[in-house]
Amino acid sequence: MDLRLSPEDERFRDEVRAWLETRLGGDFRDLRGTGGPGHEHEVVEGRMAWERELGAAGWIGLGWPAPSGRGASLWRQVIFQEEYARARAPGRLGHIGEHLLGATLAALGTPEQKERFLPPIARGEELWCQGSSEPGAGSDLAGVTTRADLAGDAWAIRGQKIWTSHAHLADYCFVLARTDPAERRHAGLSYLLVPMRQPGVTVRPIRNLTGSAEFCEVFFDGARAARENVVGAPGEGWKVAMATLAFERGASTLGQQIGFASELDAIVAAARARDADRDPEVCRRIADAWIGLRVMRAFALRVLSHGAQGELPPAGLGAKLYWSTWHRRLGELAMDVLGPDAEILRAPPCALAPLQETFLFSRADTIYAGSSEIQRNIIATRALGLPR
Amino acid sequence: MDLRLSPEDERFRDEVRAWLETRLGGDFRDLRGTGGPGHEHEVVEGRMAWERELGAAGWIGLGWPAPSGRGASLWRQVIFQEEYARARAPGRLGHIGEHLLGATLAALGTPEQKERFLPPIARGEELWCQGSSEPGAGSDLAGVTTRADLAGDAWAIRGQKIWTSHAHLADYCFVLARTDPAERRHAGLSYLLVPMRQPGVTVRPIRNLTGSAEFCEVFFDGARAARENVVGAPGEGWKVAMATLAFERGASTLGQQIGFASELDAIVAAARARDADRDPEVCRRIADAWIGLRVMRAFALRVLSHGAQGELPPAGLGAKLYWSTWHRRLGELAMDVLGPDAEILRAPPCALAPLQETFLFSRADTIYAGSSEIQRNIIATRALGLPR
Amino acid sequence: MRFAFTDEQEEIRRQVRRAIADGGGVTAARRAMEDGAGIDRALWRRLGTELGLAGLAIPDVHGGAGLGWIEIVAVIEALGADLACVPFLSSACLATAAILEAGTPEQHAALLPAMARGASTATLAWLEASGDPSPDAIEATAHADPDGGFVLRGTKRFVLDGHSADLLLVAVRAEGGAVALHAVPAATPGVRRARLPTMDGTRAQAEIILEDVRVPASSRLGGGGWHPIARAIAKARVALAAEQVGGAQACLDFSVAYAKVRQQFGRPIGSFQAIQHTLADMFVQVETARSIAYHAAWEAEHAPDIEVTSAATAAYCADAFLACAADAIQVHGGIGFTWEHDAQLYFKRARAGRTLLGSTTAHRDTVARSLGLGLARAHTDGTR
Amino acid sequence: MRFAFTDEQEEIRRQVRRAIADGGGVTAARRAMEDGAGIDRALWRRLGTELGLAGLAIPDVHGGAGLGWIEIVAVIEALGADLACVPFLSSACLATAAILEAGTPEQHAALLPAMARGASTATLAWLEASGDPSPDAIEATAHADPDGGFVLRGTKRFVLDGHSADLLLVAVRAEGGAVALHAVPAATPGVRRARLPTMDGTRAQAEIILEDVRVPASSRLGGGGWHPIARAIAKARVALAAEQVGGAQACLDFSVAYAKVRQQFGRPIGSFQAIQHTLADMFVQVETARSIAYHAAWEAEHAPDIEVTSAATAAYCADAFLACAADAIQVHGGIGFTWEHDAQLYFKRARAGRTLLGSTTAHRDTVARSLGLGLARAHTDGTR
Repeated sequence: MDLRLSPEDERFRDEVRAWLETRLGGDFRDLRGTGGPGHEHEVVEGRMAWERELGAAGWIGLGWPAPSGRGASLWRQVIFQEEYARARAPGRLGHIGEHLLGATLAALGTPEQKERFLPPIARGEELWCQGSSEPGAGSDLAGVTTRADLAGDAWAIRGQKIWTSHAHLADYCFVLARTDPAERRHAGLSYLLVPMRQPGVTVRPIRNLTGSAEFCEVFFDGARAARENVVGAPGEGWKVAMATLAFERGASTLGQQIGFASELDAIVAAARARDADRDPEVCRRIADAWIGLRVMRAFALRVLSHGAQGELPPAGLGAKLYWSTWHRRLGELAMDVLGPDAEILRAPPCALAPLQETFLFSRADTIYAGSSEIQRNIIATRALGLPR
Repeated sequence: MDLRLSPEDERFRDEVRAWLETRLGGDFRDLRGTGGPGHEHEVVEGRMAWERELGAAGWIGLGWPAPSGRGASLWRQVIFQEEYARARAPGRLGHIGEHLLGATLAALGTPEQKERFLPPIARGEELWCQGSSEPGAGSDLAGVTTRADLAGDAWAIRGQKIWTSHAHLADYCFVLARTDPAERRHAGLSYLLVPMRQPGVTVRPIRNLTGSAEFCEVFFDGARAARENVVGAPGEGWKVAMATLAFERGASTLGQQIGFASELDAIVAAARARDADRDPEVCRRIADAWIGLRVMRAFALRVLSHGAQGELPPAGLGAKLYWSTWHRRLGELAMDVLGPDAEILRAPPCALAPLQETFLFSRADTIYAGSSEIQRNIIATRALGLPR
Repeated sequence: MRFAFTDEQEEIRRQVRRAIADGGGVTAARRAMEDGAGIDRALWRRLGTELGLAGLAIPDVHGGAGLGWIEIVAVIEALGADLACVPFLSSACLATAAILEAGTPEQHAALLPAMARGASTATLAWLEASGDPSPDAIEATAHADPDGGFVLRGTKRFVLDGHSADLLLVAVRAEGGAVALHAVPAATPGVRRARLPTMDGTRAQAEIILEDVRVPASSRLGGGGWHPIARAIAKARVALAAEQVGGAQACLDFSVAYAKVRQQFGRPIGSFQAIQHTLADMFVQVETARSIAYHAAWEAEHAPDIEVTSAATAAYCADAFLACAADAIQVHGGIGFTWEHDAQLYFKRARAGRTLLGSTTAHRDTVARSLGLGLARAHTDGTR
Repeated sequence: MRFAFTDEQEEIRRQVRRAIADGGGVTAARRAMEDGAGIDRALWRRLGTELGLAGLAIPDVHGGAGLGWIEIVAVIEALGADLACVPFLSSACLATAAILEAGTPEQHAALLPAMARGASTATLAWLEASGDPSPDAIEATAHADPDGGFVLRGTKRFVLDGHSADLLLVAVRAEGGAVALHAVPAATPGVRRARLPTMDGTRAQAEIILEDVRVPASSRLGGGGWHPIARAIAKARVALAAEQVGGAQACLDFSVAYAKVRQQFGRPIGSFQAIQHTLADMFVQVETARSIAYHAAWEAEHAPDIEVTSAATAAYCADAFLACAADAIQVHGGIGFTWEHDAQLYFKRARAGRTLLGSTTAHRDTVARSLGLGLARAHTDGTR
């Protein structure tokens, strides 16, 4: 057991930190702390420019092999994420393209697909969104009803996707669609790469309980995708989609924890400012939250350490359930620390202070990207081998 | 809404109280506080004599119609239970005969069965036990495999029952057995009244985690029950067993709460004696326990008030889940109040102080008489009408 | 012994439910929230004046219905179920109880008739910046004026419906350090008020600044002291608890309904044990909360001291509502998290309940003190 | 960066597991509990002496294996899985760390070799009647004797394996109010000890009464002070946490195994979502607890100050084990509640962990103080 990074990795950390300091001290100064879950609507133009800045400096696709990426080790990816979060650099608009679609293509794409799609992602020039969930198929992806029919050289897509982040900004969407209507459930699905800027694509933002619009609905009404832009074989979309889901648990988790830590810092500060820390119960709840952060960090390091030597271990299946539950409880703690002022907004009807935002938005954490119920199902069957 | 009792009922309360004071001041003095869940092994001979004393005074079968009972109203039954508990009168050995079998026979028995079995129960002379669960059918009563075959004028019973309280003392057992092996699950079961003191019945106590033996296993190996001693029609035992289960939620719940209150009093006293009440978190957990007791009382009154006008309302389905969860938490609170002394016994290997007993035994509360999981299933389907 | 509403009480509830439904139900509450009014005046005209809710607990000699806290609870449960944006809790419960408890017969006669008609609403302004519900936290003052009246100074916060009430009942620290209550028309010179935007947009709060507000001697309700105010607050906490029961029941109802129709994995989600057990836990919370709230209503009407009952009930029902509202979102999944779905309105209403009329923590501490536990803290007559 | 045991460490674990299994596993622990010995001497001979666990963390110059806290954690997790009744936590972790932290090189040479051989066991006697783990609670005293030695007086309680240890390390209040640690052979005149019967019969505790116990000057370990003792306790808490991980994993394992075979309603109970979700929650607790325990082991070996790490780890792992043990009983239903089933042994062991080596509440308070929260209380050098 050795929890130290190598001197070379530490030098890499210095390099990342220096770059972020410089760039976020200049033109992009105002972007610090913007974006991220619950804040995706903020300073979108500036953050798109920032994506290109990241791309030009070679920070996107760090772990991809050359030529698109730098082939960096998992620990260097972690270091980048940590420093990125520590610098309060803006929430990534390119996350889905880089970490979901990019990772999926790198593993399962054709050489032509990699050549066409990875470089613009790595340059921060093309943004992606994810077309998986549907109104009738939230947790149940196999229930997808969006249809794609081959008409000449292109797939014609008809259906509706929901809970799609960045759909109004994205250039492309990866869409899970039913290409063989004769098959049911997991069979007959395909994983298509669909341009968003074309007739037949309509995006409608969904306002969430914080008052802002984090997610969108996307309506496909005869939108086209080139015949060759299917990942994996037609009819094997389920397998590809499951691979994409697996990439959701990656190096970004340690960066996320740095964001959590700064939320906890704000709670500690509020507790001290309001004398709420004279109450031992409040102090212990804060201590529990802090312990939870330590747990998350140790857990992530342990899982990633195994992952660096091959497959992610089954323990990793518990990460989402743990952090989402922790974060929801953190939001409740924040409100209790604020006392009756927890109720008072900055402005009507829903200008939320950051801790209020944490409280409200954290209710989504146990729902999106596989609800807590689904997470437990997955653990029970995959990690524990319990019968269905 | 009127939460007062009538003056006549209050006089009845005085009568009960006076009787208990007198009798528990005399020969039965040493029985105070003995018996009850977790303590069923205590002073058994004395408590059997006490049962006869209760019977002679007409306190058993209070709600049954004459001649076996007094036809007392539900509220008078509640009053009796409350005063009984308040006087710390001994845990009832006759509970199963009176409240489960008696109530079942009163509703579904033949005139001959009532005449044969109710009077000795009411006199406190015959004790009953319950043969429902089996090693392979704990929560799943329909999975019963004990067989009863008609051989001439009697049923011959073969099989094993488990979690049977008082089996080593009981004169009779009501046994759910499969009388039609061709039928499966709920069909083909019968509800038989089986004498315990006969060849072919073996009782083995089960030691539980408190070190005492609360429950027994009962082995039937060709034991006999008279042909006519089946309640309901042969093959309709499931319906009868379900009726018996329903009687488990009755007037005794308010008496039980008085026992809970005295456990809470002991915790309050321990907290003060150990200065544990200087910790606001401990104080609030005690306050929550006290609030829970108030909730239970209001809940029971409300449910019984509806019950007094006919059927128990669906709300009543939540009672077991609530009190068992509350009680389990009370045990945990007790341990935390005791600090490191919670660990120290009166004597090895398992002489437990009362609060330790509460802690350990309360783990059974969420398991026996329908586990918490089963309770939630029942609420979901019966009270909320959710699909199976 | 009868633990149920009478037929008459059930009939009032039915009328209230019908009036709310006619007025648009939760949709009307959403409108009142989104248009920033914070009060549904049309609905209050119907409920308060025409159905007599404004004067439900006001004696009939003053033009009210002459009913009591059992009817208050019966009615407010129905209001809570649809999040009705009306000043029932602030005016018909809290302020009415305060005037009845603290005021003289003459003051009753002067203040209550207009309230009973629904022509005037009132509220109690007692909390200040700390939000501490105890009388020790009252810093606003009343100083005797040479002309025989008083001058009020200070800032009140978290005042329910404080932006719209016509009459403010202001708790102040009077001569000698005792607490006193003054009835101050909101239009009195020196009274400045600002609506505080709230996360729960269906219930308004305000800050009230008293800048040398001159009031006549008769504005002081009764002989002063904290006890009548405490009793009024305790009764209002019981009403709030019952309102929360209504909200929790609504969360359970729409969640059960959704679970029966929403399909995932080819089955209604209500057939999955995880969802069933969540809904079963909600059911137990709703039914237990209802039981303690009804019981407390009876005590509010009949028991000499309800401080502990009220605190216990308030803590329990606030928690039950919040748990049910949170579970309702989880059961609904993504859709429950949207602005358009009503689940968020209940969730925010429930969240606000953790501190409204005192925090649930303060309530538990009240219970703990009553058990003789060591949290000794003076909560007697509020005198400094 | 490598967050895993080395092959050598895994090999030690395998040997330990094999030795425990050969010795009867949990059945042996049950026997040690039921026969009242509270220690499985045969197993300790095998583990402590033959496999070298007694001296695992003792430097090789003193006859030990010269390994450290990462190996301690690797090994004790295996001991915890089978509830092995051996004085590893008390002697090889707690007392060994205390001697190493507090003693001089001469004292190391005098005390450690016998312990490394397994010929002698030791324990730390630091808690007293209050059970308060802070140094402020130490009332036992050491007074200088005219002949150059000391006289010890006082009563120690909750002493792990205190009935069987050959050497007692007794924390006392010395001259000037500072805390000091004395190494006292249990056979010293004036030392009376009584085994305290414990609910967790697999782990013994004792009360130790010191009646004018005369000890030489050399019995005082090093220069005195609370810090070395605190560091030893902190390291032992990490070991205990890892032991609890082993116990929690065992609870999960036998519960999963049972859920796969036990049939109800015609299906294995492990196919019911309610059981699946309970087991999934146990899985997350086990894996998270293991992660923080391993991380703490590394810190115990490499970090300059581990008080907060250790407190955080101890609180988390104790809770995780208790939750898993309680859930194990619930998953098993009636059978899990019987004396014969092992679930109760784990449940009682886990319960004891809430206060062993300091309560989980005290641990949380330690963490809170480290965050600058207002629970200010002197926890510095223990000097009065």
